[in-house]
Amino acid sequence: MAAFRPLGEAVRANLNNGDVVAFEGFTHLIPHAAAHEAIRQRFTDLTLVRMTPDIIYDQMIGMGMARKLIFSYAGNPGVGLLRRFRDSVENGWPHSVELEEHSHAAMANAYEAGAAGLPCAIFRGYLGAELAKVNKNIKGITCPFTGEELAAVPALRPDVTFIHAQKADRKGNVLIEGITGIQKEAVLAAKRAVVTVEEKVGELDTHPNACVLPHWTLDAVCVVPGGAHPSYASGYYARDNAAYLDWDRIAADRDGFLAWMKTNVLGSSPKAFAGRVADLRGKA
Amino acid sequence: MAAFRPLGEAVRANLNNGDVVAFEGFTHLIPHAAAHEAIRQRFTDLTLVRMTPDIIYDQMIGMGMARKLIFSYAGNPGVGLLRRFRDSVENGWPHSVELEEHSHAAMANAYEAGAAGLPCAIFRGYLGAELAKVNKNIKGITCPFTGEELAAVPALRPDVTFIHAQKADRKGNVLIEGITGIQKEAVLAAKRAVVTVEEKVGELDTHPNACVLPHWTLDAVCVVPGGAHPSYASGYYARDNAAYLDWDRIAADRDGFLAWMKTNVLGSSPKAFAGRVADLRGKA
Amino acid sequence: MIETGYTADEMMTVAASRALTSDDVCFVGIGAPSAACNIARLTHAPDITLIYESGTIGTAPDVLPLSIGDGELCDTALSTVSTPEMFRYWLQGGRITIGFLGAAQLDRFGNINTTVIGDYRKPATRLPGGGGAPEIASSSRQVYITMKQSTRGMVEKVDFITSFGHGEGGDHRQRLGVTTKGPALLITDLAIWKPHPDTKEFTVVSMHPGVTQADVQASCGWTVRFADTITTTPAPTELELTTFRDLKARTKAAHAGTKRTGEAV
Amino acid sequence: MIETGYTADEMMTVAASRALTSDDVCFVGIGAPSAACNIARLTHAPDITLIYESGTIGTAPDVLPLSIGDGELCDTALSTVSTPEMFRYWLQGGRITIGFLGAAQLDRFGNINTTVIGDYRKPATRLPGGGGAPEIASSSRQVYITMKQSTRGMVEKVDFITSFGHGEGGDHRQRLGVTTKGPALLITDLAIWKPHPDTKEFTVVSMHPGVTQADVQASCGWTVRFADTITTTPAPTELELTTFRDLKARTKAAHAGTKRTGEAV
Repeated sequence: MAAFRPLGEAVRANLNNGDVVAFEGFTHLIPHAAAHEAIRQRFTDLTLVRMTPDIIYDQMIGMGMARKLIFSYAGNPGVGLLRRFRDSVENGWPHSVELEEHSHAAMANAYEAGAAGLPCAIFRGYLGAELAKVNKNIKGITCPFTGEELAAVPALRPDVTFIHAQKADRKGNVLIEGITGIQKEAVLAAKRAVVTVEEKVGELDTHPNACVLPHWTLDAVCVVPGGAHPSYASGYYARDNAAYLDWDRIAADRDGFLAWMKTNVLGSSPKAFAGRVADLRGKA
Repeated sequence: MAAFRPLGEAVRANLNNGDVVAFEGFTHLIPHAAAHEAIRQRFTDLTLVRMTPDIIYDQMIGMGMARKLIFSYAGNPGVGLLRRFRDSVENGWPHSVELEEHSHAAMANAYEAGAAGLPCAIFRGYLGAELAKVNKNIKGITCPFTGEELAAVPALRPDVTFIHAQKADRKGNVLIEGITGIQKEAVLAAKRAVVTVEEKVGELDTHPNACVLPHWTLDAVCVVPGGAHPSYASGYYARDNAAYLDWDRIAADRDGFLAWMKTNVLGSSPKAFAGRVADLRGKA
Repeated sequence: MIETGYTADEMMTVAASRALTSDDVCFVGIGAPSAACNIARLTHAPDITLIYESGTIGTAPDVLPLSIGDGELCDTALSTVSTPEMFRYWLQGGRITIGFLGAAQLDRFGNINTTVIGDYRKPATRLPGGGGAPEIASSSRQVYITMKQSTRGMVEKVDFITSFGHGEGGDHRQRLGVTTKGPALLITDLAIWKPHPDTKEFTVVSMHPGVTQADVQASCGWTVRFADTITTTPAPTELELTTFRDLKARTKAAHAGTKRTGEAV
Repeated sequence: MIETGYTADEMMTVAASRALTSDDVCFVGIGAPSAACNIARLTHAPDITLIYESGTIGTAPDVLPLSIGDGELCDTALSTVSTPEMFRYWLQGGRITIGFLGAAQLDRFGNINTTVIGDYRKPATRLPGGGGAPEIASSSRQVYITMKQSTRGMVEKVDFITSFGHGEGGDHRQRLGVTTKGPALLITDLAIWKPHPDTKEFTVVSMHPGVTQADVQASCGWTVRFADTITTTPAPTELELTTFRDLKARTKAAHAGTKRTGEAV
């Protein structure tokens, strides 16, 4: 049952050291505020799950919080590579992270299977692709009707999923609009779910077939205006492209990275996000 | 590529004797006009697929057009049993129809697998249920990760699917709103697809995440106002509940049924549907 | 019927409604289950989540739907999803606390038949079939059943197990790998039944006012087991009756308002 | 650059755009593929359907997206679907006529590496990974690839097969049970390549104006095979160039308009 709570409290109540956790989003609605709160609370030994690890996972890996990464594309969207992720994989700084690497199709199907309560997903994938050789969680399964060999991957069932969405109504029902990505599945696949939203409204007032998460599927809803910055929230504010370019420079150097994290994350709070999007409103 | 065509022509071009055909709809948006056109064109030897066979399949079975029925719930919604279906199964009139019977979960998963291009669907189903004993298309499959035994059914891949929807834009992109049921999957699973719509509009003008079928997934779009009568089209007209009650009486008797079909289907045309919903508009 | 009186059907539906709470997420079958769920929502369980298999989540109809896909269900729902999503994320995903089913035939272990009377290949009566029920029965955390008693309906052995209850009783569900609780409550027009903790046989735990053990047995096709202590079901309250009757009146008015066109179905 | 001139990048992108038609349903990678697809849409293929893996179907952006999930893609799309639906119904469902990919490393058989330079467990450079590409490569009816030539990028053997092309050539795809056509076209900044009908080795069939066979070989890490008859790629037309440059100018203006806030990412 969703309760409106301050973000710090919601993260503390729902995330634990050692958890399998997904901070999901597909370019749109990336839960930066929730991730920064998790960084501030200094969780360790996390298994980070995400189709498209970007800046927030680069930050968590750089801060030494991750034990393992389950992913399909680790990049700074529109910019290039993730430098903290690379430093961990290539040089073991601050430590090595175990990689379970998939394709997008596999991850999408695995979240879907998790939401659907199944132990695994089947799909036509990885044909000739070498990931199947380096990931023991990619297996074959035979169609009992045609004999076709299909790929199988285990369902993703995070201990907790964090997402950002546009709005919640007074009961805590949440609306996601636009590029909805994998967020609904990531929430329904998880044991616990926390959603940050741009605003709380009386009624969602949307299309009958819109993407809505009923309040009873969520453990906490936190109102954090701007909480997706520097990604965007359709209908609220535009993407801060410059910040993505900046990240490439900030993350290039270990000391510079740590200094930046200290100032902008460890020494900051969820309230800071509203100010960060002030100039981006009206451009969404 | 969707072309706007008269219904008679679209049915003639896309349906053949012996085809596996789905006229889908889940109480809402039942494609009555398309089914009546198929009856007028006297197709035979059809394998009829539908989760919820109702009046239109009762009519086709009674007219001797069906060789086989793949289904999960055959009833007159809100009224009771289907009398022509019963007469075929219980008494072989006008002839017996082969039954491949599933649960809703199995059919929904099988259409989904068809739309997804897979040969089969897996789900947790039929546990302890006797349908698994009388339907050879229900098999077991073992999860390669947990060892759990799951149910598997072949994907549904109709030769042609007919559905009714609210509207098409000028390119033939189609919008379905409200209770969307299994229609999107039934269309995408089929080799060919024909959609009847209430109206043609300039732009669909809807929510970004609404249920839309792009024109290039469809073989024909036919404008047939009232084409779902006596079912309803949300936003256009209400359900004609009296007609469902009437059907129970009409279908009770073989001669009465045939006489009614002659007058109201064989001797009628798609144009008649607009008049049938005239009094039901504004009540949707 | 006198003003303070009520019918057996009203007693049954009201008793069923009382088993539901605001925390429940209920997968609703049409007919008596639908009426019971909506009475609960309009009385003591305003926050109950009602889900119909047509895809409507969190629906709050002002009138009772005639079918599981009525427009009213969508118009008042929080959200309406596709059929595959309904059966995958919401039912199979384990989100349903109570699957509420009716039955054509029922046995003492809560096995339900809605497929055929007689042999499957050569039935005396071909019924509609399972629809969503086989997986509602296995995937809902628990199952409530409601039906009018009759020796034709409550039988020693169902002709066909459409929806598995407790099978042959005892730990039969667990032996098949089913992890949900199964039939946990049966509400008839005469009594309230619960499965025996060990044998899982439905046992009468409460009888409606004025009903005798002989009445219950006379309209049941198996030898009825009665609990050591049997309570009397409280009669419908004024509020419960009024709520149900108003709901029925609104429903009748709404559906009568659908004017006949006469020409075709 | 003089007014009638053009860059090698412009030639590459324009040449790639010409391979697309109004009947195509194209799964678009970011970068050069995205530019080529949008030039096609704005010139000779107005009815082409562009799909980005973020879920946007039939999108018609006025400016080029910086990422595959930009708001512009959704705002101009016919419909935006969830990620599982995108990969299941649209890609795996066989609806994509052309998967348009870029590559970090490519071999002569169209095998693509975007995972690692060096050993997978101990890479010299860790790249982003496959994303959607492994299944775009196997489920699209055919695959077009576009990349700038370099001996680092076009290699004898890729370090890791992220996305399978023609494997070791010949009927390797069929032997693995892959029923789609695979890489059917490679457009570089110097030439247009097509797989040999039997060996499936990429073969130069057209060179861009002013490019020599020596140029093509100098920037390719394998021994290049040239077709018996090699045509010269027509230079970009005025319309093609103007369209591309206007698109780039609009893109630059739009993205510059996203004001820096400076405080945090």
